[in-house]
Amino acid sequence: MADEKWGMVIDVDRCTGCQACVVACQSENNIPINDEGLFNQQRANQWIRIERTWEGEYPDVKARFMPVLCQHCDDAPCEPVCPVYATYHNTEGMNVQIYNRCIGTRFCANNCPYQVRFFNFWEPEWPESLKNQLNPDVTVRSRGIMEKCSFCVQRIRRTGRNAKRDGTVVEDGDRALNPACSNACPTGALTFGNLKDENSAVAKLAEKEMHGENGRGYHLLEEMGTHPSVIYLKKVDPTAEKVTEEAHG
Amino acid sequence: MLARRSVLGLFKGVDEAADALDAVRAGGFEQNEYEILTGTPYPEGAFGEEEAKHGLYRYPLIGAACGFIIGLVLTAGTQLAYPLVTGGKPILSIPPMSIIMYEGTMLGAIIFTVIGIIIESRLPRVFMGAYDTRITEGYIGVTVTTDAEKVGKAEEILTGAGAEDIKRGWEQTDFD
Amino acid sequence: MANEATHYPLGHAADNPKWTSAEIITDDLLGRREKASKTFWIATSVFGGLLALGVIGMIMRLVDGVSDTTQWGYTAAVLSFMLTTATAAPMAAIAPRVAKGHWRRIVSRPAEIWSVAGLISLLLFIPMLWALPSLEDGRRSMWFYHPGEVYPYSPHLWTALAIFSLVIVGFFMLWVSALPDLAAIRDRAPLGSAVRRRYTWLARGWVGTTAQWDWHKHRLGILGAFYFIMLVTVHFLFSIDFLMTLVPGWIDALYPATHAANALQAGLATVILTMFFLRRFCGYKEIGHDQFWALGKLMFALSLMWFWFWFSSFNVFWYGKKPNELSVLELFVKGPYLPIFYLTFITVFIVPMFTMIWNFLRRSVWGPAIIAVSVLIGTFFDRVRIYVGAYSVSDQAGNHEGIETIPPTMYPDLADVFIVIGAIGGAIFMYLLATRVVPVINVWEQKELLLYKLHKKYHRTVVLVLGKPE
Amino acid sequence: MQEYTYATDKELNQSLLKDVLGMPKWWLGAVSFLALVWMTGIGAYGWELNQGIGVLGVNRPVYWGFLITNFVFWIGISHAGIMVSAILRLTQAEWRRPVTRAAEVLTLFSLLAALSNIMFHVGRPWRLYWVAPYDFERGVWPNIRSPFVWDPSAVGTYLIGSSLFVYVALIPDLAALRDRSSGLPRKFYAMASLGFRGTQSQWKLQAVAGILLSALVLPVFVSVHSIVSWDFAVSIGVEGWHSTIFAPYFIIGAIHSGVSAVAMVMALMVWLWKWDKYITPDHFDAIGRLLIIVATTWFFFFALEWIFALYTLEGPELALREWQVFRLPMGPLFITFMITAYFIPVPAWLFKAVRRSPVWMFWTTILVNIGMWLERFLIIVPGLQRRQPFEFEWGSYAPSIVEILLVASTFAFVGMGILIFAKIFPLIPLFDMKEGTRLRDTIRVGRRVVPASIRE
Repeated sequence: MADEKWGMVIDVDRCTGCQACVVACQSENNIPINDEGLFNQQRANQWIRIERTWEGEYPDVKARFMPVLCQHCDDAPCEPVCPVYATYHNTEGMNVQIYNRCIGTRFCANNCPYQVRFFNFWEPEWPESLKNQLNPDVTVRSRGIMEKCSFCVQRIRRTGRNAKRDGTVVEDGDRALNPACSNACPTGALTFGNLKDENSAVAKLAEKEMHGENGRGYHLLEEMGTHPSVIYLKKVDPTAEKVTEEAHG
Repeated sequence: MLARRSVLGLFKGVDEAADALDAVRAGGFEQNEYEILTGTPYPEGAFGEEEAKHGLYRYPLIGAACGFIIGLVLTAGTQLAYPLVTGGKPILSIPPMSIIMYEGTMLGAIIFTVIGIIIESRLPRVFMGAYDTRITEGYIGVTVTTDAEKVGKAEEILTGAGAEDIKRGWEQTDFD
Repeated sequence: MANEATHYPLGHAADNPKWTSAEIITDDLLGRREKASKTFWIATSVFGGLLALGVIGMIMRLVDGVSDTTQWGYTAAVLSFMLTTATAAPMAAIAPRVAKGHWRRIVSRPAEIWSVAGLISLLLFIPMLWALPSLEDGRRSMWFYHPGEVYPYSPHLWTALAIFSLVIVGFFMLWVSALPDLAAIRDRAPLGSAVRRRYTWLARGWVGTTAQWDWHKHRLGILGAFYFIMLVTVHFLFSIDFLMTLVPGWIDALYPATHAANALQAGLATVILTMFFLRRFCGYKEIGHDQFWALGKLMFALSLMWFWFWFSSFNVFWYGKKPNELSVLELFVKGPYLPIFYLTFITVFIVPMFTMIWNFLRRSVWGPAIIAVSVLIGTFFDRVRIYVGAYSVSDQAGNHEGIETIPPTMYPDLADVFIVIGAIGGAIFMYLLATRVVPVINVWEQKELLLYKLHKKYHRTVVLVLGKPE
Repeated sequence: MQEYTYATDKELNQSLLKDVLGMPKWWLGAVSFLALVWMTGIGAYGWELNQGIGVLGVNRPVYWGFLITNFVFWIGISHAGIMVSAILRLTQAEWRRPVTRAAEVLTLFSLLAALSNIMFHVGRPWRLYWVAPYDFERGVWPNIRSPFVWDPSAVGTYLIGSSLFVYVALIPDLAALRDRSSGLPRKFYAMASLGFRGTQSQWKLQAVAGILLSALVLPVFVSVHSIVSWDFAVSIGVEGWHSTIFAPYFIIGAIHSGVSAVAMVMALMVWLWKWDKYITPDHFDAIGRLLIIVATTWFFFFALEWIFALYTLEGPELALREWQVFRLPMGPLFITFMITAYFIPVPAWLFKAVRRSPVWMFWTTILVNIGMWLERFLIIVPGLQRRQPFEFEWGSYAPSIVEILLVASTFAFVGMGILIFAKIFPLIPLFDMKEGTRLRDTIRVGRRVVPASIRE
């Protein structure tokens, strides 16, 4: 058993809905450009997306934003339904997708309550100018297979390798370790780290907000019993209950 | 494999065939030497023939056992040989295993049953022996398969019993 | 080759070879009915005593009051056991009658008589009406009741109506099916005797005109269908309103159907056991291997069905792993009632399947009888497991998410034991009394069989010829 | 009450083998037309393989569409065939004789059609064999916890079982064909009939096999559709799928649509091959009565499913149901489904005249199958469109031309298969019919002659 359990804390209170995380994720993970056509076909791939909800009645309407990415559930509904083990739970608490094992039944996508699994309906394409921008550490997924947020596993692996090479340890909050989204977030709403080591920022936050008194922490769709590795912190202002209620669905 | 000859008498009615069968029996032929050929099943014993014995019920049981074991080995084996955790389910998940073992059991039972039917009804049969296509037109055939020298006697008996037609054929003993 | 078949002296199948004419059948069966043995009366009084014991138990229970639902688990369990066995038993007469199976004729009456035990269910049901917690506490209800509404469609009203009409239909069906026999008894009784007067009243001027027989046939068909529908309805309503709504988070769309399916199995077991007693102790040797064979096959199919229904629910819950579903599994299967669950699983599924798969056991008399006992025991404990478990859940109010705390195993107290014994004994008591009123073997169906079932020579063998009117 | 046709064996042979040894005029035209439709579908599949799943109408979040609907539909149809023939064999119902084989053949081809839907559906069909446990050297195994591994095991068992079932019952008729045909066909039939001669022991085994295989196939048939239903029921991700009732509900629905399909095929047999002498109004009457019971049981389970959907009182569930019933485009489809699957056929079947008329039975059963196809669609797609919980993920779905062609091709394939089968083998079991003529009898009760049948 590895001594990592990667997790994330998302502070909805800090999210401004700027979509920087979305863009960062697209460029980091070689996600095809979601052009208008793909959106019209409802086949856009966004490993992380911003859910926007309107709160209140006109004229005093507030927009609420909530980044939604793969929750890396401990009891992930998407895993057991794959006939070929193309997705499973690895020892570091991550829900991983094996691209070249996938046969594209799309069962996992149906069974994901958070809808964070994406299917490659077409062969991915990039304009000529962007060909050299592709990340060499990330597979370009061919058509007919599923893909999803990997917590930027390539970054985790790289830092791990380097640390082993230099005989150091991967320290918490290392920008080389953090996934692209959390690095890109201007307000630092996304905190990433190892939930297993108590003095990591993410573990402290999780402990304080989930178990401390008047903590703001909750999981998305808790009643599904999926036990996600991603923790959300609800807004602090007193009118925020509605948002979290909506988030609960 | 000593070569045997077989002779066939064709009869129109059930009762004639039954009489002919009695005559054949009276003629001192063994039970394994005469048979009744019909184009359709008749109620058992309609010709006063001996009850047909068969051991078909063994086969599905053997098959079920084999299928169950194969199912068990496949389900348990694959999970242990490739122990990936999915959705927090145990490595040996009983409900899914039971489903596949069930299918294996039924498959084994069915396949073995069919094999059993084919073996027990002495098929496939390469040498038809004395046979007539009119049997599938409602005629009833009484065939005697015996050593070459006794065939004549059998033929006389059948003609004596008023066979419409007599056919001769040759064949080997059955495969057993 | 439409040659007329003729009687052939051969005791094929079950029927009494002596039964060659209608008169003989009537004399034989009704004659046997008229002289009741001493042991019969002893047995009757014993079971009557048990019924009295049950009444005592019920009084003890009522003294404690109806406010505490958890006390009524065992009463609910035995009530549903009644609905599952005695009340479902007549299906063994109705279904083959629809399918026109000739073998049924001798078992149809023993099965139908069980409908009189519905009276016990009715008596048991009345206190349950008050024991059931009201919907005001925000308990979920299939009637979509919202607290504070003036709302006539309460579970109490509808379930009560359903059970009541089920019992009525049962009695009526028994009476209609017995009419010709009642008339026969009337005609055998000496003029002016009390028996004659009673049965003249019961037989309602039945003389057996074609019109009457026609009416009879259609009424039987309609009543049978109606009885089946009411049975399913009762199981549907009872298993939701008096069981499922008590367990927060238990959303199992299949369970009402499972409840009814179990009832078919247990009802069949009841009939098999009845047949066995009639044959073994009451000298009705005519109930023969054919009947046990046919019902044994049915029992095999139904035990497979039990597993299938159970697994359909279990697999979905086990795989889904939603918290509320896991808590339901924890309560009924994994948790405090695990041993009882194992017992049920073995006696209701494993044992019947692995025995009834053998033809020689199906054809025997002992085989199906033993299986019937095993199934009845298993079904009883299954009901205990579900109902006692459900009634012991205390936090029905408000939350629909799931059970907060799994309650511990509830053991019966003296009153519970009395009620259980009394209910079962009372049902048998009713049955025994009923056999004094209507003949326990269906005389007219036996006479009818005389016309349609016979043996004839077919060339060198003897075959059975079964007539199929319309 | 059965009307009797006391045909001699000779007449039976002639009339039943006429179209096997010869060829009806319409046959070539019909088969080539169906083949054309089928090939069009295959062409569309080629396009899909070349371009990717994108050419289908499925999208995110509606990942499953017409093809899975069609898969469930054909699995459902495949159920009645074996069920009808097996149950009728076990209950020794005399009227089964002319219809059993047609029903079984329907099962075979609809199963193949269902499997082809999976080929059409998955993203990388050329990797589909990865579902099988074959990879011993690398030790990479399928995940037996997935319903998509239960499916092949069950459907495979069912396919093998039912084909063997058909073959065993076919052997005596192959022998009859061997005796009638000549030349190359004769060689084929002689080979296939394994030298069957019709000795009494062979016939006895034939009878035992009928019972034994029926008893073995029935439990498989129950398991197959239960497992198919669990493809949906075990998943908590989709609103309205996660219901315990799915297994029995799918089974009874499958029987409903399947028995209707059998009745439809019977009507076609009367119409195409003019076999009204063997498939009489009594047969339609009997299957009509059966259908009333089946349909009503199905309706009971349908009601249960709905009652419990509302019983949950959960926002998403209620929103889904509202979407299914009251909104375009699902609403009209739902109404059509209810009317065609139950509210037109069942009241119609209550009339003896309707039950006894092949034409009426043909059209009513067609309606049932339209309704049942829509039922599957309404179970699968609206749930996937997920009105909840993330409002930004509502989906819509419209089938693409490719999907429509593929669906059409499966129907053409089944029709073609049955026609070709009927050209090579007798679609009405010869020896069974002959036995029927022998086991018919009558009992005279007073002035009335009651039809009777001989039991051993």
